[in-house]
Amino acid sequence: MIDVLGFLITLTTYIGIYLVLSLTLTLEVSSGITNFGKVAFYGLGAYTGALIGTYLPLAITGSRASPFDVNGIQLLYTISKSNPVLDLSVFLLSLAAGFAVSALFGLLLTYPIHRVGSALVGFTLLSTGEVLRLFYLNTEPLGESKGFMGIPNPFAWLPQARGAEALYLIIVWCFVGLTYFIVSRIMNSPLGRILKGMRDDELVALYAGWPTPLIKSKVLALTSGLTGVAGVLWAYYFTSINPNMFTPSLTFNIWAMVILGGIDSIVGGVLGTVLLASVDYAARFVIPFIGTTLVTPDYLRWIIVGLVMLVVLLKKPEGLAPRRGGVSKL
Amino acid sequence: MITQDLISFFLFSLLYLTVTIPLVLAYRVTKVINFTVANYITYGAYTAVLLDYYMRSSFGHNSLLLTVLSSFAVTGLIAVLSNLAVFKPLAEMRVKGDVLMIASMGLWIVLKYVLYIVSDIASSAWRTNLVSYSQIHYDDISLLTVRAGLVGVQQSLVVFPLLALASMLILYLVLNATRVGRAVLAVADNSVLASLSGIAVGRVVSLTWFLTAGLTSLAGVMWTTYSGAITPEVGDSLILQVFTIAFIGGLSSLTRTAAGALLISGVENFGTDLLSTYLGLPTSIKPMLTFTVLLATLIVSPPLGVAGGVPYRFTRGARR
Amino acid sequence: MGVKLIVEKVTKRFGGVVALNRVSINVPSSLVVGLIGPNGSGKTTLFNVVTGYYTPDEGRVLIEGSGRVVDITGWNPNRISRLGVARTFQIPRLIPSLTVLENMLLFYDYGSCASITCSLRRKWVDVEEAAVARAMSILREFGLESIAHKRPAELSAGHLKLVETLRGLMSDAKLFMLDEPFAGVESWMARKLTDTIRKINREKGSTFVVIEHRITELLEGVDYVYVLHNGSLLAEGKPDEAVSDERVIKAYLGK
Amino acid sequence: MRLTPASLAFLLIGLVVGLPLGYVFSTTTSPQSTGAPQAGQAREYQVGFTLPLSGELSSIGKIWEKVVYLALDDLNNEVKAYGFNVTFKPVILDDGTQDDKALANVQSFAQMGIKVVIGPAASSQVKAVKSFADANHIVIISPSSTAPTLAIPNDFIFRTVGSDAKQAKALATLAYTQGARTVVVFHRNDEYGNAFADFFTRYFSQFNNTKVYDLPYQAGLSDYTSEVNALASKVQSTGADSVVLIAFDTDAANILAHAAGNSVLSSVRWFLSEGPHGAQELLSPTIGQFAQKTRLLGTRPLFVHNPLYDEFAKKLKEKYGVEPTVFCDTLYDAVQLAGWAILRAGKYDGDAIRAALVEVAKHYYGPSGWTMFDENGDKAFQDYGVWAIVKTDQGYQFMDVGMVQGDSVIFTTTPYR
Repeated sequence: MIDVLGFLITLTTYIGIYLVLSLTLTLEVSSGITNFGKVAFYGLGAYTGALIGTYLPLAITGSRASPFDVNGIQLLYTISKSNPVLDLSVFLLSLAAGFAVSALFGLLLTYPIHRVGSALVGFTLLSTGEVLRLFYLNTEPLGESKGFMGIPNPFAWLPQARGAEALYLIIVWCFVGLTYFIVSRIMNSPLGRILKGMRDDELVALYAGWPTPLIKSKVLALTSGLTGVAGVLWAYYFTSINPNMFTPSLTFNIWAMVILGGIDSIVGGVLGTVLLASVDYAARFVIPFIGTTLVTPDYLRWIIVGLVMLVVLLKKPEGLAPRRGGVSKL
Repeated sequence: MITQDLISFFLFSLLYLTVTIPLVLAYRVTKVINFTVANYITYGAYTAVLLDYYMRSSFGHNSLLLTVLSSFAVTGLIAVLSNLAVFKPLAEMRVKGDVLMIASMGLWIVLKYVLYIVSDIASSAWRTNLVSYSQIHYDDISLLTVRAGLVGVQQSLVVFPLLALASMLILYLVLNATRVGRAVLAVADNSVLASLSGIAVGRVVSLTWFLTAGLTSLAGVMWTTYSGAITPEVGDSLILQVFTIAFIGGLSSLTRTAAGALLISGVENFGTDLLSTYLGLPTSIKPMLTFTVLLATLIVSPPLGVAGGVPYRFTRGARR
Repeated sequence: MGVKLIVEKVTKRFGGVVALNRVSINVPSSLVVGLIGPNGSGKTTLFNVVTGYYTPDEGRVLIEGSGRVVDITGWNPNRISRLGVARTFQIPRLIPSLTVLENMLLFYDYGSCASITCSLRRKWVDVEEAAVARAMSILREFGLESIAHKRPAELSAGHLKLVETLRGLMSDAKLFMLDEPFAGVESWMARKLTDTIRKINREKGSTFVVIEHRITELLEGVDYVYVLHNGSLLAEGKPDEAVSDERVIKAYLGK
Repeated sequence: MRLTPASLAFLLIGLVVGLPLGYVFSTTTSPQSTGAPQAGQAREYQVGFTLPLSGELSSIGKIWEKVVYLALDDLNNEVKAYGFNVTFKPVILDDGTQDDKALANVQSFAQMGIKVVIGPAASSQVKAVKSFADANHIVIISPSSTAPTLAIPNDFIFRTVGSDAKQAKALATLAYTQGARTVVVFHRNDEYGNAFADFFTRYFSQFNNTKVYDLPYQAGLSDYTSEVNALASKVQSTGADSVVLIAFDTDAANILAHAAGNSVLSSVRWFLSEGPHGAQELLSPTIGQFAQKTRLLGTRPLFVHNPLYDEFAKKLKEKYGVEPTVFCDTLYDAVQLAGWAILRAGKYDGDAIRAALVEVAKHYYGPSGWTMFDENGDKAFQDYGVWAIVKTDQGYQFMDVGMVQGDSVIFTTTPYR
């Protein structure tokens, strides 16, 4: 028997986390920030969350165990199962810290890239992501290649696994709602129009009196912070992270979702995300029963994603659900 | 180990030059920040791999000349087709440079995984592992080295200078000695003016795609004589360095690009070794060195014009 | 009410090329001034220096209005724009994805209402209403109501130039710097543009600096003319004087 | 109402989610499913596999897939011979050697009602699925995860291979008995390489007069020139007599090819871990000659001269035309153990199967030897063989040339003259 409820919970959790990424990317793209380094901020958030989620409970309970030892990992499991207050407060603290750290990083990064055009911005952010990954890989307190394990699930103390999953889903979707609110309010405001102007012709926006690099850095700080929170949510959902989870292919995936739906429409981005994430997850229930394995399904999947991106750009640049009307909504 | 570092510095400089000079020229003509450069390198290398397997199993030997010609043709054709299918229609829609770049990203993904599937199928058909292939030896190069009295010299030491030189020579001759080449240069300088003076810009752009992609694929062929394991990741792994070099050159100046190639190659080969030997840093900081150079370039001398940035200064008040 | 523009011995070099060589001009308030010269004489570079695109290598740029003198050398373009300096471009630059109305609104000073917090709290509604009313009244005043909801791609070159000029009014510009306003514009539209410039100049007292590349098509009724050649100021004076200056004729006709 | 893009897209999503659900419903609720046994019908059990068919470990993943089919054929024949009216059916998913995909795979297995999952390959992937598996009582049997940090008792993770700690000891013994005294450990900077190197250092330092220097390199690059140059500098400055290389296949081939062109590195001995064993790239003339020159040796988990292993290798070659690479034997045994444990448990339930698995493993002996688990659910007894690259008439070939027994190494053939 197929477990429909479990299927839906898992699927919607993945979709929720991806939605935060694609919504923030939509805002970035509509402000002219070609963020090819989405994974940098995501990973930073995840690592911040993991750092707090493992070191802090061990420190509070007065244990000297390292979070990378078997002892420490087992202790973390025990704490998360027995101490709901500590478990939840560590999680909430991580969310806040993930936002702060990623936002600050986004703000700092705007300095080197403020004067160059979008191609260089994209490329610089792309390499930033890779450099951060190498940083995690070579930093001992971050677990080097081992990464973190035993990040406490905030609802691990619940007796049934299903209950914990459902509660986590609710948290993820509350945050999706918040992100949607922020992104749509900004995009449908005079600021949204300024951002659009910046994207199309930054010089004109500058001559219109707007300090575009400053606005850009504020937007990037906000979206990076939100992306960082998505990273925290990911880390606590996964309960173990390591540097190799944060490769550029994640960024390209999000880009594909956003392009599919329409490059500057919120609804489009949401649709693209839901569509692609659903196909990805649901495909697991079909692929094993097809029977042939000569062509790796993952390769085929990427080819289709790439082709869909190209077709959308060529034939329907506004995507599945284009943004309707002007910006001004009175 | 200064000699080893010198050798790798020399080889990598040549490799980077072979990729970045055509890249910059292509950008000046096509205005596409082109991710598929990675594919050109990989397809060059994999044409060599497939050909090597076929030649070895059918004839027992393999030739560099044949490999170079087929790599050039295959890659050049792919580039021309991708221009016709993607970049030309997009350019006619007058989209921004960003969209061209994103499209090239999509195309890069497609081409990358097509190659994976091709090498998987070839591997299972020929019952061998082509997804990770051993270093290739070219018999005509062995012959050449023996004739020249260089017995025991690694093939890469011969092939790298040979192909890099050939690439530069072809580029120089085509651009300066032929009419169509001069047309390419004219379009690179100013495409509007060029079209006004009666140059068929469309054909020149197609030719540029063919030529630059073909020349880039030589880097892939060079790679097959150097690396111990050829994988479909070859091109992707060079992207960071290649674009850093191109950005140092501002995507316009060929001399600055060449200087950038030497700089990055030097930083990577000497820098990594020095830091590892004297400061005990791990060699994995190599990409960080490249990235530092990129950041320094962005802060000290941002390539303003071509990259489309705005003139904004964070310093306050009047300044000279 | 217009402002006075003072450019003092400005020099701008690009590599070894001297694009502007100790250029000094002094545009009195509320005049329409022409800036002429052959291709490559430094007209647009001068605009770029005044509006903050480039920082001059030497010299100063000053704006004098309401009895105050402000040294704007090295300021960022957005700050100079907020001071009341509006410019247009040789090839009109409007935001393609925004309508004419929205393009106008982009130049309105929303102040703190353009901040992220204000957007989240939707505190901008009143200001937006005022801005739209203002933009519509400007468009109406110049008979452009009908194109308010069109996108730039649907407009003629003349309309683009017109909108580009008018959007300066959204930010209360006191100094307009127009880069070849008549290039590629049909003659009836050119007349309309001239009328518009005159009207703004008359009613608001704004100062205009207008680049014109062809000496013969110089704007009717320009009050004063500066002639640039090879980055230096060649001549200045009343239009007919300047045009008949033999150095100017030489610069235009021969080597 | 006209069809808006939004409603169109929702329709699409509905189809995308609904179709596979419907499909699986129809297949899993059909009589042959894991549900109630039907008279006369063979009862079918599904076993989940999450294999690295793409990504970094794809070259061995492709061979593993064949091993899975071989093992299931053997298992099904065997249980039939015992008179059980059951068949085992594989459900194979690719995880791209990525952690998040491994978890998503295990989650979808759980939702399909599958209680036993074989794989994932890498330790980081096992870590990623551990929390979910423990919470949902899914038995995970990894044939190749060797990270010591996963040696946790009372969980749902089993490993049919010994931890790297044991192999590190074997490699240290091999290196020492071969005369190595000052070694540079050149290893992947990842979970596998770092843990292996740590243990190697620990054991090798216990011998007299030994010195160990540690040099990690970034894994996953497509070239290792500067890394090899740094290694040469290190060997020269420390006066090392041997290099210990802890690597996978592609990186090892690359490193050895560059080392072959380096005079310093060609004049020291080389000792390798099990990762590169079986990789075709290592049989190129460049590396083959280098191996002869440096008398290259490696260890790998293997019970040398185990007739079951030879039989397994022969069958694999006959049926699928491939040579078994590293961890093929442990994968084969993982499949067998899973099958017998399901039968012994009597019901398809995670807890029951876990308990049964421990018992079954005590009495099973396969290509990888005796499979008994220790208290952490890892293989309790692991033997290690010594491999070399030898020159034959068909070019260079891998050969198992001996075994490590406690503190000594027994050679069955002399690989290098």
